[in-house]
Amino acid sequence: MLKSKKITVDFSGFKAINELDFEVNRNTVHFVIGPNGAGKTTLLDVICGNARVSTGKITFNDKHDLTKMSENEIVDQGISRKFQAPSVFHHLTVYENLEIAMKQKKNLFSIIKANNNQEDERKLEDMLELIGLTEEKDNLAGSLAHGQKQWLEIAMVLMQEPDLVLLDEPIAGMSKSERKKTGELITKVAKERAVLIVEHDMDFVKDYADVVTVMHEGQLLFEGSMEDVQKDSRVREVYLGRKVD
Amino acid sequence: MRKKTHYFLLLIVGLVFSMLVACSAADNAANATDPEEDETETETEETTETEETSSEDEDTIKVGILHSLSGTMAISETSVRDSELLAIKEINENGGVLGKQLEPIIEDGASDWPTFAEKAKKLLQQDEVATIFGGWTSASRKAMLPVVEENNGLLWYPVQYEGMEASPNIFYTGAAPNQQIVPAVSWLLENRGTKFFLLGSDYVFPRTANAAIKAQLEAEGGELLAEEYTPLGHTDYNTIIAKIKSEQPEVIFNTLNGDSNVAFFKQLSDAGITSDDITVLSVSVAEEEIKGIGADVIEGHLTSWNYYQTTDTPENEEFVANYKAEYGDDAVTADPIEAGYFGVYLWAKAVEAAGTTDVDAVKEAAKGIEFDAPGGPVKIDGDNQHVYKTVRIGEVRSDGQIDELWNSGEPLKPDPYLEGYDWASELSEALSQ
Amino acid sequence: MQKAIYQSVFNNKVLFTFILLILLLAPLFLSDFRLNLLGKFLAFAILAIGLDLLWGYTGVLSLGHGIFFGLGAYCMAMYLKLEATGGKLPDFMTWSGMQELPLIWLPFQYPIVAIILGILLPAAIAFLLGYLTFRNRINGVYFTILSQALVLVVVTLFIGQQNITGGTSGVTNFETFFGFHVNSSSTQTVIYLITVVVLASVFLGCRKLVKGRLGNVLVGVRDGENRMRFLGYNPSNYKTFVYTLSGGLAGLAGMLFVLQVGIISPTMIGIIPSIEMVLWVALGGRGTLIGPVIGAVFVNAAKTGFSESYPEYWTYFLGALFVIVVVFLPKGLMGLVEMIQERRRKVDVKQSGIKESNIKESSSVEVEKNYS
Amino acid sequence: MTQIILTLFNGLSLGSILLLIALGLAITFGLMNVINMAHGELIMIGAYVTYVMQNLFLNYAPQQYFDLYFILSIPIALLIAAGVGMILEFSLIRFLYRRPLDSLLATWGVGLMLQQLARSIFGAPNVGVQSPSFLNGGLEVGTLLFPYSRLFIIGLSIVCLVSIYYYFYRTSSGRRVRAVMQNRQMAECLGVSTRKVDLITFAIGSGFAGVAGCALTLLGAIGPTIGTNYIIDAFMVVVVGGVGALFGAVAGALGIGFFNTVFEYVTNASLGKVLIFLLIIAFLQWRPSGLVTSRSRSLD
Repeated sequence: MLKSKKITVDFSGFKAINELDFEVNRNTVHFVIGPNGAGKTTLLDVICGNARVSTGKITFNDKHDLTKMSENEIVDQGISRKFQAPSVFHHLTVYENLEIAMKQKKNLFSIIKANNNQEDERKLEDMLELIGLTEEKDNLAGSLAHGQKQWLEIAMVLMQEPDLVLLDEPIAGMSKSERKKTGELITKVAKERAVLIVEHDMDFVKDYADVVTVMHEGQLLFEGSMEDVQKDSRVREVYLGRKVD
Repeated sequence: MRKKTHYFLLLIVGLVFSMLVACSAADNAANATDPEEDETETETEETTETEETSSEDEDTIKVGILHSLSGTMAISETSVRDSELLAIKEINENGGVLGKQLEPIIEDGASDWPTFAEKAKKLLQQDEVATIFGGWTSASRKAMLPVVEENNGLLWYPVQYEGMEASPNIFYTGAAPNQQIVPAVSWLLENRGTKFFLLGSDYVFPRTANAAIKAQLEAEGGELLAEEYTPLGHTDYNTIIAKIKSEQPEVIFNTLNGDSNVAFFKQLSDAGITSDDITVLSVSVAEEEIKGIGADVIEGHLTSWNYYQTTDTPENEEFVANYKAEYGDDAVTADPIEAGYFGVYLWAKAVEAAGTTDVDAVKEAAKGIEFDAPGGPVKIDGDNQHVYKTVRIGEVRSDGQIDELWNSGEPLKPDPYLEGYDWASELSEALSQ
Repeated sequence: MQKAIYQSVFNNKVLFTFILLILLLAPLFLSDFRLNLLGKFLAFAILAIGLDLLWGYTGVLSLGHGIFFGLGAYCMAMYLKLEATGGKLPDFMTWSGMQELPLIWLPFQYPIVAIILGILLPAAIAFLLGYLTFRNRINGVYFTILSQALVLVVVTLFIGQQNITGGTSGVTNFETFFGFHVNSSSTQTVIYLITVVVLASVFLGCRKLVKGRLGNVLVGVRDGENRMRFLGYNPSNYKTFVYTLSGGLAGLAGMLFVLQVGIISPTMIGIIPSIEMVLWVALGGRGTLIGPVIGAVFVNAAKTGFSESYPEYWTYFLGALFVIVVVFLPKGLMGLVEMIQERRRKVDVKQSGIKESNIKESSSVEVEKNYS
Repeated sequence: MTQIILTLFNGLSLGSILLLIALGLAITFGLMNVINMAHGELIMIGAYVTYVMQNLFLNYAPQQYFDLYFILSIPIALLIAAGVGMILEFSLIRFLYRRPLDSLLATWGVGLMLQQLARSIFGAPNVGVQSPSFLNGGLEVGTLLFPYSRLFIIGLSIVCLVSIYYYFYRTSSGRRVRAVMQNRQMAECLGVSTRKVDLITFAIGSGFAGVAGCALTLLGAIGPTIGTNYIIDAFMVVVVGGVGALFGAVAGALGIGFFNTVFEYVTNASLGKVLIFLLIIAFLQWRPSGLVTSRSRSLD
């Protein structure tokens, strides 16, 4: 559903991504791994509009060119992203955080008139249930523990009911049990949509990946299942002598 | 965390308290009797003591003094307040007015015109003062005008201004245009040259003054080379000076205001133009401003006023001595300071003549009242409530004082609408409609 | 949690009704002069609410609200002046050699048009400026500095165009308003009451706005503008909207100001008044609606009080107030009240034995995080 | 032809004044992201230092050494303004890092108090400073006259620029400053005392305001409100130049100086101001973050 054609991202001379061809399919959990500086986060940035390509094209559902759209238009197309550092709104309650994230018309006048119907209420309650924050729903998001913030943010991404979810290191800073819970959440989510995840934790990748892409120096090095990746010699070479954290 | 909160709380309580004190002090000043504020600190009681006496008090007459004591105009206006207070003190020492002591109530106009209106209202309505001495800028006068007319109060305004006004409730003790600008232009045409360059700050006085000057130049054979305005507070005169150089005027008629004068004269002198090359005549630069400009760069240039510290009258000798005794040896006197000073005396004489402080009676009695002011004899013109004054053109000396080059010989009748000049007929006709 | 506290204390309907009642009854126990002052402060409060929507809720600091205030005020003043001169040229125009009424004065012969323009004109200019700056994602700090430069430019322009605006003297000396004598005590009382009613409606209207989802979205824009983009919002639209709204409110405040004070001049719209407006909001408490109202009345009452008794020290005091409020009390007086509330809560919580960590954490986050 | 040269020179001269007053800001605002509205009052301090030095020399030094007062004033103004800046940083600014808008408001309050303090000490009226005799007159080239005071200011701004450049890019202490400003945590890990660096950097920025104040006594009024006349122009320079870039500040100052002179010459001073502002707005449509920008990937 998402295709990139020969995209290049240039940070004042440094090519973070170099003529990358890349594809994400429906209903898959797609991991992107690679050493630091391989261009993983930049790839997510380009897809969601946070960075601009200098050449190339990214199409979504075969029709829209994302490189020409602003961030919020890309979200409208059904792509939403979770950033590396949790960035929930500390001065809003958990419930309000979800409420503004919810799929709805997000232009000014609809927001002024906005009022939850029963359907919306149900969705919000369900989501709270899913991430286990029902009790905290009227607390300020700033008061949550780190792991809870991560979930809240994942929940905010899901509230947008996107077709493609972009996650940047979703389990960073989580305990083992929290990781497991997150992994299960991801699997569940991927039943209806595609999930593209940048992750360093190889065990996590092994447990939940459908497809793994290995990036290196802004280019696609290898793509396949986790087992294939582990067998591939080039991948080893890239990682050799480097710590995989 | 807990400790911090305590600290905050303490701070705020202190803050709120000081506010309350301030507010209640204000209320005290305004004779408000609010039971809640009876436990005000003794300190505030003391400071407002002088203002606490009620308006029914038999022994004193309240007069308001309303100048900017803060903000940009404070520079000029505080010294006028000082001279008015000096006059009040002298009058009180000589037995007061109608046997009563004058009690000044001082308010701050804060260089903000709506504040002038507000404070004038306060003085007239709350304090019920017999008259107000105050204002400097035309804007502050215009702001007070509806208030004094509405409340039938009195205002004595001490500064030269652009004319075109004669409110029944204002006495104008500064120069009207025909007592400063018109004679200066005639004198310059006769003595210094006919090619004029008009330079002013971009506001009411310079623009109106220059409109009149242009008409006068045309009538009296002068040549207008250019007319330039700079925003108030402008600091870079390079470009203006470049224009001056290319126009090569003989005379620059300068209506710049405030700080801009300093920048202009310094940069003019840097550009190698001295008073020998081009004469600059200023109408807003007096002794006080020269201190800030530096006498070295303005030496030899001219000014036009009704009074200088050097003006040779016995009254002035005494005035300057008293002023210095009161406010220090460094203090200098200047035209508006003198106008503020004799304004108080004119009012006092009018009240004595009327036998009451009633505004209408005082106005009636004031017609034709004369006084020997430091700058020479002055007389109130009954027609327009301006003052007959002597015009004096002076040259700045190296010590910052001004030497008189020429004077009009006798006090000139004020003519705020320039009705006595043919060339200004169009201007005054438009107004008399 | 804090929201809940606000709701219990400050959005209390009883309290609101009580304050409104006192304000409505003020003419009975205040002298004309004091009532006039209070009316002026309340007009300022309207502006403060608008400014707070922009700064407290949306995180955009404008140091140029004097302009919008001034535009509204000038619109009203032009009408009043034309009514006072009875259709003749205002005096300052004749001196400046104008032969007939300039085109831009013509619409202001009609009071209704003047009132509508008094709101629309500032709003339109705010919209234009907001659109141009926010669209380009000009950094918040840049916007603030630009807004200040704008003040300088507009004041210069107003002073320079003496034949149209009256220059430094501004526009003053009015007589009637809808045929009523504008300075008479009864007219002033009516205008005061109108001000109170307008303030109350503005307050309620804005409260409805910020209590709804819009309020949350604005806070989102304030705290994480980019994050909002990735939730599918276009923050510049929201910023422009709030800027426009607050510009309109400032214009409204300006009109009420002129009616009560009887003069508008460029000093009232300059840099210093514009920054003082920000202080009203900061002192009262940004991000609350009642805070700016309290702040506006409080600061101006203090200013009047102080400058009546100690004019020389007002500047020191004003400066110190700025420093203290910004550094130690970023949430203003409302934050103080909140702090007291919270302390009381803490005690309650301890007693009932529920773990305290949440609240503690939330308050520490509050202190660290800020609105800049 | 002479007109063109003169306009160019005037533009350069105005630009150099703007640069001199904006240099300090480029450091405090550009590097530290502190909006110091009291910058104007630091300029005022520099100006009053010159005034005090002049009086000291008038009263205590032999007549023939009088001109030296001005030369001596420059380093002393630098030190005193830097000292005031340090006090300011220590007592106030350090609470406000990462809160740029709050720093703006708080320092505005400080500025007000400093102004009133100057009024209390030196009185409300302007004070006069006599230019040193070696700066009187000007350099004559054909029919053109370039005032020495203007040339001096151009020279002074170049000296200041070079020394700032040298400090930040050629000394180890300057490198530390840049390291802290670029990555605070990392620098801290490497053992750089960020508190000390903040303090020093702010002091340097303030010190150059003092130097600017000293130079301004050659041109205009010295009074409590001297700073307010310049502060907004100075901020405009930094905004146009781009935050955090010395080169940007230079380009911004010269650009604004030049266009301002041209506009003023062609129209008049009031309109020139308006045109400059419109030009800046238009410019920011094209380069929203100023002339020189650095791209970063972080999300706010």
